[in-house]
Amino acid sequence: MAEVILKNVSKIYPGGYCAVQDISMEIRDKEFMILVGPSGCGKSTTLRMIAGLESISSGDLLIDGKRVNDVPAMDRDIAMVFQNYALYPHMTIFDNMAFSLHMRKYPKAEIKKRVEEAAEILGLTAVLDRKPKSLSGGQRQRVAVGRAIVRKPKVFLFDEPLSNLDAALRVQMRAELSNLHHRLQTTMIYVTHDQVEAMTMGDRIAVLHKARIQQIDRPMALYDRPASQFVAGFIGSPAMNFFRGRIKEVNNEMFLESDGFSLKLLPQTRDSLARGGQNVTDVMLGIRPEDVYDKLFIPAAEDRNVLPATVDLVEPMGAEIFLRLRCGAYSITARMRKDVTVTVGQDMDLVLDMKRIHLFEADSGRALLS
Amino acid sequence: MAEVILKNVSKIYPGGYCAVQDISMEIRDKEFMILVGPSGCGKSTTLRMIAGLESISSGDLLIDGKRVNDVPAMDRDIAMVFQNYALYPHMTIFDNMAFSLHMRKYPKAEIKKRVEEAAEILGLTAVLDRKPKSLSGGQRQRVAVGRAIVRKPKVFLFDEPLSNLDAALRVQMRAELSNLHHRLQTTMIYVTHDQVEAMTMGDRIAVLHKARIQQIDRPMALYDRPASQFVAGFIGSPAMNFFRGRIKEVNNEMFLESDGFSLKLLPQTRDSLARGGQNVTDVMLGIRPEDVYDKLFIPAAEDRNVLPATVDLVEPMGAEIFLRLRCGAYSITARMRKDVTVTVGQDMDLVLDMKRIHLFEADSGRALLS
Amino acid sequence: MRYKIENFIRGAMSHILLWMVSIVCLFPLVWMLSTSFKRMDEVNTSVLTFWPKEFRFDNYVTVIREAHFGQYFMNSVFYTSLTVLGVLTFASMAAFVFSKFKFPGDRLFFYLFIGSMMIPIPGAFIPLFILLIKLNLVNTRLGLILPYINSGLAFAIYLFKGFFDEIPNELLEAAELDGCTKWKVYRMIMIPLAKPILATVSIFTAMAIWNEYLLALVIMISRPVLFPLQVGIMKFQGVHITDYPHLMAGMGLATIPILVIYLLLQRFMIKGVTAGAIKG
Amino acid sequence: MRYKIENFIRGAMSHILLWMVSIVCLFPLVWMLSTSFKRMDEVNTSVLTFWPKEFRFDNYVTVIREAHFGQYFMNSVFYTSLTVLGVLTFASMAAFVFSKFKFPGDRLFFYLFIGSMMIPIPGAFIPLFILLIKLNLVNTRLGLILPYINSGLAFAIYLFKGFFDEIPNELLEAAELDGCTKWKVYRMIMIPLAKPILATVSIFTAMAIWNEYLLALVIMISRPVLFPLQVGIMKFQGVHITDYPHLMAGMGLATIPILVIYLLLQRFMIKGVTAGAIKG
Repeated sequence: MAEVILKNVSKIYPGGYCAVQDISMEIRDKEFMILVGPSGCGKSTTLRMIAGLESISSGDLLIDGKRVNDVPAMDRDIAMVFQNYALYPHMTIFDNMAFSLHMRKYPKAEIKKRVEEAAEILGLTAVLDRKPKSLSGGQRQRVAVGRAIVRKPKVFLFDEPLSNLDAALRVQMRAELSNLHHRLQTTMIYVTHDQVEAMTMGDRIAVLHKARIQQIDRPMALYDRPASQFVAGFIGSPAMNFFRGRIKEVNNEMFLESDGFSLKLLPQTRDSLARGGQNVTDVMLGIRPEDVYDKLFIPAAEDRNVLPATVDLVEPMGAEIFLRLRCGAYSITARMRKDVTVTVGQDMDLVLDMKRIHLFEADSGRALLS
Repeated sequence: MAEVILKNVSKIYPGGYCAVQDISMEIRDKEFMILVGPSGCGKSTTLRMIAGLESISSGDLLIDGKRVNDVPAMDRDIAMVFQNYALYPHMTIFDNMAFSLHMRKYPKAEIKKRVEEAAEILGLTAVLDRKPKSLSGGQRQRVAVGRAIVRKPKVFLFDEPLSNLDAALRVQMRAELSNLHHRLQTTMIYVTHDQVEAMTMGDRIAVLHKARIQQIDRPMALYDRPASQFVAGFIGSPAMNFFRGRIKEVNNEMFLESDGFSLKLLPQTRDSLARGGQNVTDVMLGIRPEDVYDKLFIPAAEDRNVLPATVDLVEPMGAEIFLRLRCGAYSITARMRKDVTVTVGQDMDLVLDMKRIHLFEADSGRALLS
Repeated sequence: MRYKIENFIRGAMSHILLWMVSIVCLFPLVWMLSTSFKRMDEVNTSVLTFWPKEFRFDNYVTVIREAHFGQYFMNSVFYTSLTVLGVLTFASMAAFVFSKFKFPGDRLFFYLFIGSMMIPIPGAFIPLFILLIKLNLVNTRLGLILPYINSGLAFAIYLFKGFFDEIPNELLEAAELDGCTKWKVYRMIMIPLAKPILATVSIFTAMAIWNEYLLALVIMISRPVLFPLQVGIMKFQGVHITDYPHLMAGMGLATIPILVIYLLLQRFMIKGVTAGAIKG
Repeated sequence: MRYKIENFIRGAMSHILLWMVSIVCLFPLVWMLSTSFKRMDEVNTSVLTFWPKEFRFDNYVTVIREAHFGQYFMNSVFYTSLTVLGVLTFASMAAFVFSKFKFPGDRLFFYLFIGSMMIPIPGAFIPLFILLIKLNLVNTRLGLILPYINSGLAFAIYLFKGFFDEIPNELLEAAELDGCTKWKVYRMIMIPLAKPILATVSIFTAMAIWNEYLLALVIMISRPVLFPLQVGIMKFQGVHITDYPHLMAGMGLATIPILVIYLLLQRFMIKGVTAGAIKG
């Protein structure tokens, strides 16, 4: 049982800079919660406040129902894995993992048992006698994790633990950490700037931007129903396409007029808009790259819903092809099947899947469809 | 006009270590050639030999038809972009870009014109007076490129230029470099360990492994028709799945028998195998993650071609979902549509698209189907 | 992290430690200044009071007027600046060769240099003096500057080499592709980059040479007109009775140029030392 | 890159430069050794021949037998080791506080320390001597060791702080989460990591103290029994005629321990110095 609850937590530095503003969230027992956002969004500061490495300027932090704002880091029963591993370079792997137990005066036999257990889980048994510098990046990361799990803490904190690893290793460690979470069944809070890590690992994801929480939800819910333009653009790769436009109603039909093209909205979009965005006229239309089609393959498309574009860049990815196209002032990314044959400079008529568009208020970025 | 031709080029270090073994390739004028491979495969050494930073132990290097083995680096009319940018920290951006022209005693007005042109192309005009350390990673990379283009060299060399940038910036710089190539129409040779960069940017790709060239071809050809198991596993993400098996012929039908399952091969596979792999019985079967299906969606699948598996890991990617499944001793990655609902631990019957399988000789890794 | 010291006791203890060490380190400076304002009789009665009964600036005036101050000062400036120049030139060139060239015996050479730092100073004096006699360089400016440069080289090479080793080879390769010869790499890349080391070596060498006393006294033994400042002001130190106020005033004045150099150069000085062993 | 020197001329020139500088740096050492094997009359006739007519080891024997060598040697060992210990302790603690704690006036304190490096050495002697008289420490061991420690502190703090600044704060934070107090962070993390600096400071301090001559002569003025080695062997240096062979043999012997320390510790020494400004 280890819930972590933040109630209106803020962090204001002496100079007046506000790193975290009025954040509230409830991290459930055994949950894998991800804090994601661009650099400077306050995600690391939030994690460091939970760890006790930064003081909390205002608000309450509760672990297991107890307010711990003033409990020193070492007494919060929390373990943390740092981005640069922060292994003790002068100690062997065994001593690195045993250090916290040693400091807490556990009996030697118990220490040995726990370290060997953790080393077993993480595949480190063979390197227990070595020093950190003789290990590969992935092994160091595992030692950092091992150092955390020997303590059997209430909560694990991860601060961008994979960002120093190369692409292939990152994919593998992602899977290992997910498996570890299933195995240990402990609350984990994980900070990253990489939306792929967030999507693939988290039970829930909190997206932070400009010191505030933008949205907290399950991965696919964030992807399908972003609450703001920021979340829509941040989650998903290649990123969502956006077009600025104005909503117009003509002959009881609703249109979105933009630079050089006009789209007829579906009746259900119109209804949804009537609920969520009355009186809003300036909007951002969002459409994901996989919902953009070549008109050749969609014969039924209405003529007026066609976007004329020119291919700027062709990126074959193997199983599919990403196209960058130019349409007036806009650059559009489209995700196409691998058997499409295109060349740079070629014209292509694009059709959007109107069932899957997103609309945001242009000024606030608030999502208008529910 | 600047072809680069390598004829049986090798690099053997004084200690006897062979970094590059008998490499021959022909890089055409205006071509964007990528050398890709895991670290230590010899790709960087090859590039450095072309640049003149390493001596050539044996073989010939021809640029523009002339043998340049013994021409010093500075006289080869080649420009190189380094992984760590290698900008001169004590000079302004202008001076960094002007340095090579300055060394070659170009008139001041000409230098100014060329640097300003390059800065314009790369969006660096505003930072010409600044020092490298005040620039972001992406800007530094652009300066390194700018330093190369002001010289209007015959050949551009790139040594993993994007590996110090973060994911989003890498995607953007990829596009910028591709556009630059279209614009400058110069021969470019680009070294990377990242197969995504190779696939998306290269006109042709040379895959290197263990100091030798494995295959040279266009990106999609490498993906669809890998010449060896190494290339098949290296190109594509998530990586191709492999199963070890034996070919058996029963009642004039051909089967692949593996641990716990048996697959009936299609007649065309059998014919192809008869041409490319007579008498081979021990094979590796390769299948890409996008060619693995849940049997529920393929009702017509033959019962005996079904692989029973258990879901180990679910990675939602937004537009699709990657599944890691366990099937006997094998771990399988499958790429599924986003609307599949699965949970960890669930059983799933898998069906392979037998039209899209690859077969490799188990010992040599040679591709058997043509 | 830079801990905030939440706890008063901890803070107080750190402060006490620091104050103690500060006082010990700074005592000579304070005593020097205090004494330089005193009168001779006040020094004899209360050497350890730090606040003079009255501040007498005339000790300084006397020193400047009576002690050929200007002449000694210019001598010191001359010796110091030429030594610094010589050390910077030879050390940076040797370090560049050690750091970026490969040649047979490179390691042996380097260790010989570093080994020469280990020779006891008095041990080095006597051979030097004899060599200088033989070369007819005793009582000449060159006879002082050459051993000065010699004494500073080894440590300077050590510092320069450590710095050059950290300059990534790609930077030199880029310069080579850009059309630089080795000499131009040295002059246009290595030296401008080595500013922090140039500053550090300058400060330490200038300090050592400016304050050097013994070698100058020996070598200029019969040419007092060539004395540097530190030797010149020693006329106030008698065999039995020392004129502390004037001596200290002279020393105070002698300290000023070195403080000025330090203040000018310290922002270029190296900020840290690394072992390359911390990452892990 | 480490250029291969393809070109013979370039190679030759580098070698000539290096040989010249080496000879200049190593001349004192070679002369000292050569002279220590000569006879007095040979020295007088040919001071600059490096190869003695015959190798006479009896100079060494005489020095060890006649010059209270063992006693002076032990004195030197005592002063040097206690000074090194004192400098390491105080400097590392002060540097830890400067590097990782935030308190009002932290920068001021640090600059005071570094500033105290700038004081001219002769200027520091006299105040010290007076202080020691007042504290009744002249002619005592403590009276020598305390100023020795004082003289080494500032530079050692500078080195330690530079190193501690490079230790990432995450390492300290990890230790804190693991249950370390600040004192344990110092003792179990900072000190073990600082091995290269401990070695470097030890070597430089030991070298300076072992070879120190002037201060010891002044402070032990009336207790020859407490002389360190470098002062002890000076009995061979007369006012008018110096017994070079015996003096050089004594100095040669005196150099051995410091060479041994250097050879033992040099592999732990810091390999490089950085300015943090190279990357770019």
